Amino acid sequence: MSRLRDIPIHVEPSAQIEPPARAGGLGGGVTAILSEAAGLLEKLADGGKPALIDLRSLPMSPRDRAALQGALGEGEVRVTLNADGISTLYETAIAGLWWVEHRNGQGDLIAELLEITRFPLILDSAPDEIATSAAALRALVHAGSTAHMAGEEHATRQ
Amino acid sequence: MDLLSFSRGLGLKVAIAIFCMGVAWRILAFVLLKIRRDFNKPRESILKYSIGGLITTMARSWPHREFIGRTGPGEALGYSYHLGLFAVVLLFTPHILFLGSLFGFTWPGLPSSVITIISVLTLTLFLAVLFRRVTNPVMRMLSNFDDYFSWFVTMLVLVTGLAATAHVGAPYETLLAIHILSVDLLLIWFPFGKLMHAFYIMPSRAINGALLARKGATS
Amino acid sequence: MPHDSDLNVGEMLRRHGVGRRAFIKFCTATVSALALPPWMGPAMADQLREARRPSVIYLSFQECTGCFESFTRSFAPTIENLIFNVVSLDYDDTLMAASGDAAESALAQAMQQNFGKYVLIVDGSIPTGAGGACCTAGGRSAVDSLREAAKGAAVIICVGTCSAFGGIPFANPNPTEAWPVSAIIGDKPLINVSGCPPVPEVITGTLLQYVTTGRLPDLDEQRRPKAFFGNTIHDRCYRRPFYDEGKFAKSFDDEGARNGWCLYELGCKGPTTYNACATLKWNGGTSFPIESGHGCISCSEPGFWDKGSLYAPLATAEWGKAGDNSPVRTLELGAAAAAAGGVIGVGSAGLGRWRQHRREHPIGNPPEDE
Amino acid sequence: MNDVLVPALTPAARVAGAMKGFAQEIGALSAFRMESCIHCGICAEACHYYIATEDPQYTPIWKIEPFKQAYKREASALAPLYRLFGFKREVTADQLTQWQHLLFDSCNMCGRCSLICPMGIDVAELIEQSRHAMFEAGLAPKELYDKAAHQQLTGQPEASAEPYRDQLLAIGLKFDVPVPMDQPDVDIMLCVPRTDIEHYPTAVAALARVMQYLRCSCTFRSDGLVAENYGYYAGGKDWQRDISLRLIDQAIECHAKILLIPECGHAYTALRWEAADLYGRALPFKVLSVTEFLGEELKAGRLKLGPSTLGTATFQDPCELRRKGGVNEAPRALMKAMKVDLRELENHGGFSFCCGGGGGVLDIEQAKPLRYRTVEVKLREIDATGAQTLMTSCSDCRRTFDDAQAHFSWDKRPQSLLELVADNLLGSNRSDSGATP
Repeated sequence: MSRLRDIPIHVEPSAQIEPPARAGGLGGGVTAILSEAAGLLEKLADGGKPALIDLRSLPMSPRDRAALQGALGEGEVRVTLNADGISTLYETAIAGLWWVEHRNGQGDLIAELLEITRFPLILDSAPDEIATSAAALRALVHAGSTAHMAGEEHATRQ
Repeated sequence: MDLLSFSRGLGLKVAIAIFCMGVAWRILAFVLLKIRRDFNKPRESILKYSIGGLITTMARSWPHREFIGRTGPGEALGYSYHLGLFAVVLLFTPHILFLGSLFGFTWPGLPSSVITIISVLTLTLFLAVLFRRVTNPVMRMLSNFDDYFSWFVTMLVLVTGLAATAHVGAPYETLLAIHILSVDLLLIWFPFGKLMHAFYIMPSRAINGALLARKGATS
Repeated sequence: MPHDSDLNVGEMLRRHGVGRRAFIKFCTATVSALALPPWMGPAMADQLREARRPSVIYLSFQECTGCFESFTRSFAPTIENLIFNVVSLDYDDTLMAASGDAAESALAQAMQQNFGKYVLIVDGSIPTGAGGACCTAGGRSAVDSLREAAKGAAVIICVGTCSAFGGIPFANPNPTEAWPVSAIIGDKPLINVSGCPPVPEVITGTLLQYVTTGRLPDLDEQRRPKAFFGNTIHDRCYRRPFYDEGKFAKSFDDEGARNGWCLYELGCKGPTTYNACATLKWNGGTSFPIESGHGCISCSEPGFWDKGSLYAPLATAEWGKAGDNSPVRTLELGAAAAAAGGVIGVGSAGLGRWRQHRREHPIGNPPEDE
Repeated sequence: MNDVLVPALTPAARVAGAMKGFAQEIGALSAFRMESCIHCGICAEACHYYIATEDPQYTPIWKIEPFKQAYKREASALAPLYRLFGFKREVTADQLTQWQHLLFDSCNMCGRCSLICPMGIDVAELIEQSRHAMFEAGLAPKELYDKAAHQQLTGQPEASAEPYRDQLLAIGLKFDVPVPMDQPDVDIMLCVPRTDIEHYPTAVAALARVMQYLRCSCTFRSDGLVAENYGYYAGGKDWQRDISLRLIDQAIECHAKILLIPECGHAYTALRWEAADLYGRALPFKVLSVTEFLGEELKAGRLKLGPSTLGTATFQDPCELRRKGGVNEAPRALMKAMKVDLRELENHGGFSFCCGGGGGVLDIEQAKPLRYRTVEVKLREIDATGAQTLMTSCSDCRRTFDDAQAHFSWDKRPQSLLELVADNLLGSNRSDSGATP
């Protein structure tokens, strides 16, 4: 007896309407994003606060996204962060402009941003965690010295 | 019963009823007045001068060569906003569907973006027409409440329609309701003002043209 | 499953092995989904970690559990586990293991313990017919349960068009005399999250937005969050260029429909419907009604069920009972009115002629000897 | 005969009279016309009074505003509302007095406005109907009223030194042309404008000569000599009927088949297009203008014309004959036959400007200054053609141009088409044609 879940469901991505790409030049949207990023970068340069541009909420077709990525290029640093899914961050060819991409456990893209900062916030270890981790390390060291002793016991116990 | 359902339901029914009643009333009121018989001998046969009347009906749509110098701009202005109105009302898809739901048949329309451009143009022409009526000494002297109110009522429909498509000022449903209410107002005012000329223009030209042609006179 | 409700969110997350960075990622994704300004992501993360875990009571009345299905189907961000960590869902008769008196006492305890501070989520319309007998739980009518629960609520979030505007139970003839929550509780801050059901992310997004900011989001006149209900489907529809170019599908399977043209002529109510379907889409951004080829039926608007056929184009006259505005009806109306006008016209002409006669032969002054 | 004074009416009586006049004129057709006006003001652009003065009050449709007020308040669909709420004011005596200048001094009833109205309204006819109300209100200009009264009583618009019958016979003798008088049984009954008897005897002689040449059985009738109809000018419909009846009775009496209207514009309109309606039944004879008749004779080959010695000429189509009357081809056919080098006016044929003297305006003293301003429009146009001679086929036009010639010392004098025909009859039995004008 065929079951409900046996019915093959095949999900097709909907026909994305590709906005007419202007010959050679970047699409209108991409230029806008770049100029906004430039503005934020200039503010950061003369002492302003770091800033973020949320790419997912902007109407961008796959071709625009590729064009933006191509325009920004890639810098020296690329970080992968494993926290409830993989996130990759890399500094683009433009110093201070980071491309941040968050994916969840299933690998779906859940957020994509441009971060204008000297150092992405999420990579930073929070001050309160330092205290607890310092204590954890101290404990480890302590455990380590006893383990050293125990290690011999352990070794011997085996 | 929110505003949109009213404007499109009961409101529209009342407006159509008053419109039909008003038009029939106004036309019969003068058609049934005295008709004087002509005893003089016509110069042409009745067939010939009836055709003469039809010719006048078309011919009078364009100024004669001798007059075009003086009436050209005025008539061109009048024509263009009329054409603009017809284009917007008859070729905008939602309007076609609206009329289709009233009369049962629909026809292909123009793209909505084109209609928006036309209606903005028509809006400016409307203002130009009012400017002319107020500044032209002859028109200013002739104009009365009916001229200005009929202009206002038609203009209101155009403005509210544009506001509705531009979704500006209020939620779309309210704007659409206001637009249809202004149409209801137009339908209600129609038979009691100069808008009746829409019904009069062709028969008037035909009858007067025929009477002139009957004498072989110029028309 | 009583949670130790005095733990703040941060400690709770750590207990479940959710690191700070994962939580920042979650908040960033939520802010992006809520179309809130991106800088709010990190701010939300820090604020939430210190926030007290709000108690949430989820009461279901005359409803089909479609909204709750939607609530728990929320895909982005991975909500199911996190929401239950961020928020302490103290009562939900669908999810909770307890039932009967145990469930009721849990509810009473939750309400008493967090009096004035808990979030009351209501799902379903409130029937007042037959003294509220149409919907009772444990012998108490929906109306009484709602009134009692509302007393201690900090905010009421009405999930679904039923609780927001009465929805389908409220539709004509409304046998149970169902009412939306706002018609019964007037004195509490209230957010309507309409939709039948609402988009999952809209429910969780609104809840999170309230939990993190502690205030009501910007609401429109129908008290719906503008973040999600600020624009019409029509304004955000990817098929809008076809509407502007005048390319319309004439039937559900014609060339136009297959090419994904605008469904305006097939009764799409996108232009008069405010919701986030066209942007957030459904099933994790897979699609939404129009994208699947069916017109929007305006399920997030009040009285959407009574606005006539779902397939009558928006612009048709009457937009009311199907067949009521058929051309035949228009013709009859016009003819009857014209006849009436005709009669008045004959009267006018008669009156006109009579006055003419009086003017031609004025009584009183002797006729001049012409 | 003594002068009949225009009745001095009290304002109330004037309004009552006007309303009586308007009421008689309100009918389905005039009502439809007044309903159709959309106040676009285009008719002003056709009127030579507005063109010459740019004064908005001369807008043709404005001239019938009282008629519209009367109609809207009395017989329109919303008449009760108009009266109740005063949407349209009642016609007042002062307004009527003020409108006399618009309806008489500044309107020749030439019908040019009726050609331009985009709604097709026959404005000229509405004006003619409005004149009737002014007459009933005792506001017809004195000159027209007196002549109409006199003509209704005596058959002549004003007393003459000698009876027109004798003057006519004298012209016959002077120009040695037979002037059949009071023949009992003829095909064609003739009549002449009294203007020709007094000012242009050559035109009378020309008519007689042409008739003689064509060997027509025709006659003048001493009781129906005068072609003009001052009742038409003054707006007195009853007097217009009585004046026309004189000609009708005489034509019936001499069993005429054709009543020939001489070169006179309004006489043609009054007889050809309005007499039967006033008479109440179809006329038992045809009414032809002499130009029309000569055109037919030319086509039939009975009238043969030689080349005229006239240099270049231009032709003024009388409004009542051409634009309103429908006598279209005849004049040009005649001129072509006479090899006249015709230079058409810029506005010619059915669209020609009026000479400014028609509709009785020529006789109104107070209208003179305004008339001279408007006739300039015409004179400029005629000079622009560069033609040496101006020809026309209406004695009122002729008198207007003569009057303008005297006033402006213009270099041209109007030449009658009929006289030109009479001077160029081919193979006329009298080789020495009569004295040239």
